[in-house]
Amino acid sequence: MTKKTLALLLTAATLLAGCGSTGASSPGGGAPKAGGTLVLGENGQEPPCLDPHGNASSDGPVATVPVADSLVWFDADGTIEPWLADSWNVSDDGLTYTFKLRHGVKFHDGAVWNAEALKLNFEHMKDPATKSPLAAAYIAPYEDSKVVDEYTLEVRLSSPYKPFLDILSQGYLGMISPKQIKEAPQTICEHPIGSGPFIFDKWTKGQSITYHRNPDYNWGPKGAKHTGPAYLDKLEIRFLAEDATRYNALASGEVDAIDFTPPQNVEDVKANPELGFLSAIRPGHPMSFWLNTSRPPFDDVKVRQALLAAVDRESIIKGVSFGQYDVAQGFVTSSTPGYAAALEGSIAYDPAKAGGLLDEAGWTGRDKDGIRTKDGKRLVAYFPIAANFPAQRMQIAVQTQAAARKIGLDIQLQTPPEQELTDRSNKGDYDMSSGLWATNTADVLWIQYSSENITTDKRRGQNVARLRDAQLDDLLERARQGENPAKLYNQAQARLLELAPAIPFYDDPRPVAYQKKVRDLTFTPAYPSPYFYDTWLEQ
Amino acid sequence: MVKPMVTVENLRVAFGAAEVVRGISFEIARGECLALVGESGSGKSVTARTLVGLTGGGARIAAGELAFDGQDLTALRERGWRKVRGGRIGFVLQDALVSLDPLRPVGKEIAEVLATHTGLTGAARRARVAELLASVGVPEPELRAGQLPHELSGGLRQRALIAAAIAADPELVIADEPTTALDVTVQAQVLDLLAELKSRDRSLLVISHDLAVVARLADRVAVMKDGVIVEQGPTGRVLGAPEHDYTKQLLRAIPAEHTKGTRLSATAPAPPRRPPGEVVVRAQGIGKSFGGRIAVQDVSFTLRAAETVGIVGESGSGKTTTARIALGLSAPDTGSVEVHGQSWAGLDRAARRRLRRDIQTVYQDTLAAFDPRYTVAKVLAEALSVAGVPRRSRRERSVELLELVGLSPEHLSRRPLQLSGGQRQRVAIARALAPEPAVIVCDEPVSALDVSVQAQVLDLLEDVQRETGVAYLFISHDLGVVHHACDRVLVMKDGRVVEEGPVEEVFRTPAHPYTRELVAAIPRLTAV
Amino acid sequence: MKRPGPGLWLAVAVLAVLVLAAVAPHLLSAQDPLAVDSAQTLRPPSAAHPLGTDENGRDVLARIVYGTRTSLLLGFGAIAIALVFGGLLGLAAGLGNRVVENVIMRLSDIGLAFPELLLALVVITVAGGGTANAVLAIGVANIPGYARLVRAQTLAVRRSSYVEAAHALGLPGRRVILRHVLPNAVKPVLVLATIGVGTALVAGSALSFLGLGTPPPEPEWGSMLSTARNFISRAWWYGVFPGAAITLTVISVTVVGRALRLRSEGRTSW
Amino acid sequence: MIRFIAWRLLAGAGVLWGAATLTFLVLHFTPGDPAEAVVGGEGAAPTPEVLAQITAEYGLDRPWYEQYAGHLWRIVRGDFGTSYRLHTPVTQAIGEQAWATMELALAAAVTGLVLAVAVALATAGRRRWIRGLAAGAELLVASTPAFWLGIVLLTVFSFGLRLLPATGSHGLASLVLPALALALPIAGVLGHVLREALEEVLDEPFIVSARSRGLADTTVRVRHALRHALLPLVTMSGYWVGALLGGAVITETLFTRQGIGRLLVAAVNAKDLPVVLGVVLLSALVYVLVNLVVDLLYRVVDPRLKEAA
Repeated sequence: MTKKTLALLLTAATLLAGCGSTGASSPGGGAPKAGGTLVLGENGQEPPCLDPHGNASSDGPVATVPVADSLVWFDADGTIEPWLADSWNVSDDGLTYTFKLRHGVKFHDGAVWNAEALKLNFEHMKDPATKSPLAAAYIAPYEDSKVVDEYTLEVRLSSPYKPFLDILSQGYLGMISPKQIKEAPQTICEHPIGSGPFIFDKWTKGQSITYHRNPDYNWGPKGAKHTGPAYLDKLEIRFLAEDATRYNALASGEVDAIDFTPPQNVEDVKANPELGFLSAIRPGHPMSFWLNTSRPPFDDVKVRQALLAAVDRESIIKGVSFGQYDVAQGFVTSSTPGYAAALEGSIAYDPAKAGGLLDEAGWTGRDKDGIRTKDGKRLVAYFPIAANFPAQRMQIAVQTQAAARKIGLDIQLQTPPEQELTDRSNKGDYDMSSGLWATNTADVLWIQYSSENITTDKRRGQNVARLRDAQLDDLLERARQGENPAKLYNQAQARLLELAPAIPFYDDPRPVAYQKKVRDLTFTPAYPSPYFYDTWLEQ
Repeated sequence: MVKPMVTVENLRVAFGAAEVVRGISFEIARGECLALVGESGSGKSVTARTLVGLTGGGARIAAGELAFDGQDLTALRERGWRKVRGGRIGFVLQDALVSLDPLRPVGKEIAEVLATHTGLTGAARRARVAELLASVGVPEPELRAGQLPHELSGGLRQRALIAAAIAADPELVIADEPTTALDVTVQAQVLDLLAELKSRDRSLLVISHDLAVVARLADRVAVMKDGVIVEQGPTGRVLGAPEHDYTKQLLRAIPAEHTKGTRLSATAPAPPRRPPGEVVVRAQGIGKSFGGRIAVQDVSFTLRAAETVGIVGESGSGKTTTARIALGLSAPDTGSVEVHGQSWAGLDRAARRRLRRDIQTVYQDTLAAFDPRYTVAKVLAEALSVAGVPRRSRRERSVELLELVGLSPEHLSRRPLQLSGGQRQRVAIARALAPEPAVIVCDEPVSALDVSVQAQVLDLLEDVQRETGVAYLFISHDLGVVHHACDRVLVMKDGRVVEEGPVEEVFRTPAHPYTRELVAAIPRLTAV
Repeated sequence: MKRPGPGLWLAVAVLAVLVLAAVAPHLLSAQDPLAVDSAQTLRPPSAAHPLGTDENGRDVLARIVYGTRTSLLLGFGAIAIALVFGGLLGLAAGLGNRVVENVIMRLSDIGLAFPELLLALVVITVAGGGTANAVLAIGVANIPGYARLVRAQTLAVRRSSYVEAAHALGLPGRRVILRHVLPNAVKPVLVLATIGVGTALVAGSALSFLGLGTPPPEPEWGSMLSTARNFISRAWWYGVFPGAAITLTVISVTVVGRALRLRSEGRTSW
Repeated sequence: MIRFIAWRLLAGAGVLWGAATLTFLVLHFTPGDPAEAVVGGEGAAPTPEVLAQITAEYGLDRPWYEQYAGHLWRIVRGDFGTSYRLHTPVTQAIGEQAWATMELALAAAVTGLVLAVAVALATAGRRRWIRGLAAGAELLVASTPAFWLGIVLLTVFSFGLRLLPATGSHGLASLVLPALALALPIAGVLGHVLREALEEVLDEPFIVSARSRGLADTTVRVRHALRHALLPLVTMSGYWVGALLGGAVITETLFTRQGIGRLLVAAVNAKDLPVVLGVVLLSALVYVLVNLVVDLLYRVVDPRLKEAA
C-alpha cells in the first residue's frame, strides 16, 4: 500500500470518526476469505465480569459485543438502524416504545429471540442482583414492558427519555439468552451466552478471552458489509496492560492488532508499511479535569475561568499525545451527535487574562512561594488521584500543576488509599477530579452536569463538578425530554463554556493498529471499539 | 647406599611478604620416623603440607631439593600430585573431628582413597575398608564404617583417619599433631598404633609441639623455631643432651613430676611459699545430672588458703560441672558448696554477688572470655568497680595488677584480639585477682597455650599464689600440669572422684586402677 | 586479614556524593527538578540537559539529584523503623521470660509468613500511598526479621563465656545486660542493617513501580523509573539513569555494609 | 520425628489463624465501603438499589465480629467466600491464577539456584580477579530492582532482538524472561552467600585431608564442599519464599502474566477482602509448608541434627 492511500485512509478514518463501515477497508480489493484466528491486544482494563449488563469497564463492549448483539445499531452519523429490532415507534408523549423484533434469531444455547427475551433482558439490567454498575443507570427511566405478541414488546418509561434508543445500541446493553437469565444468571459473568457472530469459548482471567465463529449467524447489523456468519474462525482478546509490551507485541507479530495504541508509538505504526492504523474519536465527554464548583476556590466561576485560561492545552496535549490527540473544543467530543462546531476555539490560552480574573476574584495577596492568598487563605486546590492513575493523565496533571503555579494557584496532587478516594469523591471532598465519559449521545451533558446527578447518600451521580445551574438543568432536561435536542444542546454547550466547570483536554480517540493482513477491522460507532463481524485475514 | 625416602634441601616457603619456612633441610630414610617439633608458628605444619603439595594458595616455594623417593616434587603438576597424595604419601591431620567430613560416614572417606588409588570396587572395596578399620584397632568395623564422625569417640576418629591415610599402603605417612585433643589414655594408644605403622619400607614424619609424644615415637627429632631447624639428631641425644638453648628451654618448660617446685620458665624465683591457711571452699557430696545423665555424683573436697587442689580427668568426667557448681554458677541437685562458710544455696541475689568477689575464675578459651569491645583497661576497671575500688584509683590499681601478671601499662589500651594467647591469659588472671578473691577456679587455664607460654603462666600462677595467698581450684586433663602445679589432687571419672590425696602419693602410688592407667599413659621424656 | 580494597573506597565516595545530594542538592544541579517545559519533552542528553529530559520536559539530572533525599529516605527510614521496633521486640524476647519470648516469636512467625511486599501492600491499603507510608510499609514489613535477628544475637551473647565471666565477677545482672549483652547483641545487627538499607531501597522502588510510592511532582528514583518504562523505546536515557542511580546506591551501601561486617567479625585489619 | 512434624503443623495452623485475623482486622477497619469496590470505579454509575443489594448480600452491614467469625468459619470449611470484584468464589479466582505463579516461582527458584551453584562452584577460592568478576556480577543483579531488570530484559530480548515473547502465560518461551527477571536478583544473593560459605568450607581441615587423599579439585568441591555450603542456603528458605512471592507481584505485572501477584494487587486496590485474605493465607500456608520441608531437608543434608530432634 502506498503512503498516499494510507494517508487517505487515515483521514477517512478520522473524518468519518470511526464510521463502522470504513476503517481497515481492503484497498487492494480482493474478496474476503473465511478462516483464521485473530488475536487482539487489549489494554489492562479487563472487565471483572463479562455480563454486558454487569460491567462498566472501557473494555467491556469489545469483549461482549462479539457475543451479544444489541437491539438497534447506531451509525456514526447518529441515525439509529435496525438490528435485533426490525422497527419501532415512539408514542407522542415519548413514554411508550413499541419494538417489532427480528424473526429467526437464535441464541448460542438455542433459545429463541422474542418479546419475552427482550423483556427478560430489561429486567435483568434493572435487577439489583445483577449488580449492574452502568446499564441499570442508563435505562433508569424504564418502567416496565408488555408482551404484545411473540415479536412485539411495548416498553413504558417513567419519563420521556430521548436518548433511549441511542443507549440501547451500546454494547453495555447487549442481549443475553433468556434461558441463561432465567436458569443460571450467576453464570453470565463467567460465560455470557448471546446471539452474536462469535460464541464465547474461554476466559483465562488476567490473560485472554477466546471465541469461535457462530456458524448459524445471519442477523448482522445494517451497518455491516456482509451477511451470514463472520469470516474469522476464532477470535482471541489478550489483555496487555503495559503500553510498551502491547505495542511491541504487535510490532513483533505476537498479535494481529492492538487496541489503545500508545500515542508514543503511533508515528512508528504509521511509518511501518507492515502496519495499518485506525482511529475513531469516542463520542461523549472529552478527557477533562473537573473542578468542584460546590466549594472554594472553584465555587467562584472567575477562578475556574482563570485556570481554564492559564493552561496551554494545545502544547500540553501535543506533548503528551506526541501530536496524536485533538484538543477538546468544548464539553462534548467532536464525534458526539449535537456537537456544537460553531463554538470551536472559544477556549483560549491567555495567562494574562487568567491573572486578571484571579485579581478580580480577590486573590490578590502572594505568599513566599508566590501562591496567591485572599484574606490569609492560600489559593490551593486538592487533586486526589488513584494509585493506578494513567501515566499520561499524570503528565497532564503535572503540567497543569505547573501552569497553575505560574498564576499563583497551588494544585496539590494526593494519592490516598483507593477506598478513601471513593469516599472523598462521594462526599465531594476534592477540588479537582479527572475522567471522561464515553456515550453516543449529547445527553452525556445531563449525566455530567445536571444537578440531579450530584452524588448524595441516596444517589450516585456523575456530576463530578457538582455543578448547580438552573438554566443548564432546564436546557438539558428539555433536551432529553425530546424537544429540539439539536438547538438545546447547542445552548447547553455555550452555557457550559461560561460556567467552565472543567478543563476539557482532548477528544479521546480509540486508536487501533493492526497487521496489514487484517482486513475490514471496523468499529461499533455506538461505543467505538473494535468490531470483528466483517473482519477477515489475508493468508 | 640406599637413597632416602625424603630429601629436603634448603626449603623456603613464603606467604606474601612473610617467610614462614626459612631454608630448612632434612632427610627421612626408609623405615625411619622423623619428628618435627616446634611451637605454633614455627612452620612445621607448613613444611609437612608442602611435602604433599598442599601448602595452600599464594604460597611461594623454593628448594635446593625437594624429592620423594628420588622423584623431584617441585616439578609435579596437579595430576602428578594426585598420584602421590594418598597413594604414596598418606597424610594424617590433627583433630580428626574436623579432619573428617562431618557429613559423610567414615567408611566412605576410606573407600574414597581406595577408589582413587586402587582398582578395588563394590564389595571388595567395602571389605577392604572394614579390614583397614580393624587393622587400626577399630572394633566392629562394619558398623563403624557406616557411622558419622561425630558418632565416634575421639580415639576412633583418629584411628579412622589413620586408616584412610594408610589405605593405599603409602611408603610415607605424615602425621600432623596426631594426638592433640585426645585424652591421655587414648593418646597413648594412638601413639602405639603409629609406632606399628613404621616398618622396614614405610617411613613416618610426625609433626608435634609435644616433645614427650615425640620421645615415644621418633628415631630422630628436628626442633623447629621461627621457620628454621635449630637442632636435629637422634631422639635420645636431642632430648637427653640438648645443645641449642631453645631445645633446652622447651624441655625445661614441660611440666611433670620431676619439675615439681622448680621454675618452668626462665623468670625470677618467687617469694617463699606460705603454709596452707583456713578452709575457704568446702564442697560436700555435690551431685548434678542433666536430663537424667549424671554429670557429677557425690563429689566432696575442701580448699584451703594458699593451697592448690587439682581436678584431673578425661573429657566428660565432670570436671567443669564441678567447677561451675563451686563458682555458684549452677546449683547442685544434691550437696552444697560453702565459700567462707557461706553456702551458695542459702544466699539471696545480692549476697551471692558479694560472695562472688571471693571466688573468681580463669577460663580455657582466652579469647571468648572477654567482651570483644572492651580494652584491657575497661576489663580491669569493671572488675575493680565490683571490688568497690573508687573510680579515681582504678587506673593505678589496674597498672599494679598488670605488673603483677607481668604485663606493662601500654597493654591497657589493647583489645583482646590485639593480645597473644599468653597475654590474654595473664589479663584473665589479673581480672580474677582484681576483687582480691580468696579462691580462683582455673578451668584448663593453660591447655590452649604453647608449652613455653604455658610454662610462664604456670609460674605466674605460682608467684601470684605466693604473693597473695590465693587458693586455686585447678582443673586440667594434663596430668603433667596438675602434677607440677597442685598440692592435692582429685581424680575424676564419669562424674565420680575415684581417688584423692596429695599429688605425690596419688601419682607415685596410684591406688585406683584408673589412676594407674592414667599415670601409665603419661608420655615421658625418655626415648624408647 | 585483608585490607579495604579500592572498591570499598569507591563505594564510600559514592555514598558521600549521595549524602551531599540529599542535604544540598542545589550544589549538584542548577536546574529546577519541577520546571516543566512542554516544548522540551523527552529530549536526549545535551549540554542544557546532561541526562536529557523526561516526558514533562524536566531535567532528568536535576530530578535524580533532588530525588536522592526521598529515595535514600525510603531505604534508611524503613530500616530505621525496622531496627528500632524489631530491636526492642528482639531484646524483649531475648531477655524476657518464656511467655514474653513465645508471644513475640509467634507474632514474628505470623509477620514472616507474609512476603515483604505483600505486607507492604497491606499496610499501604490501610495508610495509602506516598513517601511516608511507603517508608512505613517497608519498615513494618522488616520488623519481624530484625526481631528474630536481635533475639538470636541476644541469646548467643547471653550464653557467651565473657557474660558468664561478668556474672562470676559478681556484676549486677542489670549491668551485665546494659554493658555487655546489649552492645554485643545490637552491633552485628546494625552492621547487617546497612545491607538491609539496600534491599529496602529496592523494595521502595518496587512500590513506586506499583504506583504506591512518592506522588508527583516530587522526584523519586523508583517512580521516575516506573514512568520511564512507558517511553523506553523512545527515551532510553530517561530509564537508564535513574535505574543506574538505584543500582549504584544499593551496590555502594552493600559493599560498605559487607566491609563493616568483615570488620566486626575481626576478619579485616583496619 | 512424627511428633516433630505434628508439632510444626500445629504451629503452622497457629500462624495461619494469626495471618487470617491480622489481615481481616487491618482491611476491615480501613475506611471505605467494599460495596463501592464491587461496582465502583471510573465510568460506573451504580444505582442505590444495586449498592443496597450488595451490602446485604455480602453481609457488610453486620457487626465486624460477626463478619470475622463468618470469615473464619467459612475458611475452616475451605470456603474463602466470593470475590467482591470478580463476583466468583475466591477459591476459583485463586485457583485460576495459582498454577501460573507456581510455574513462575518454581522456574525462577530452579534457575536462581542453578546459576548460583554453578557460579559459586566455578569461582570460589579461585584467583582474585575471577572472584571479583563473579562477585561484581552478583552484586549488580542483586542490587537492581527486579522490574528494572525485567524492563531491560524485555527491551533487549523481546523488543530488540525479538527472541522471546514479552507477554502471557502460554508455553515455555513466554516463561523464560519473567523467570529470569525473577531469578537473577535471587541468584545474586544466593550466589554471594554460597561462595562465602564454599570458601569457608574449602579452608576446613577435612577438605585438606580429602585433597591429601589425591582427589581431583572438582571432586573435592562437589563431593565434600558443596554439601556443607548448601546448608546456609537451605536456612534462607524464608527469604526464598518472600523473594519469589513478592517478586511475582512485580514480574507478573510487568510481563502481564496471569498469577496470584496481579490478582493480589488488583484485590488490594479494590479492597476485595475475600481475595486478599485468600492470597495471604495461601502465601502463609506456602511459607509454613516450605519451612517444614526445609527443616526435614536440613536433617537429610546434615544427619548430625537427627538425634537433636
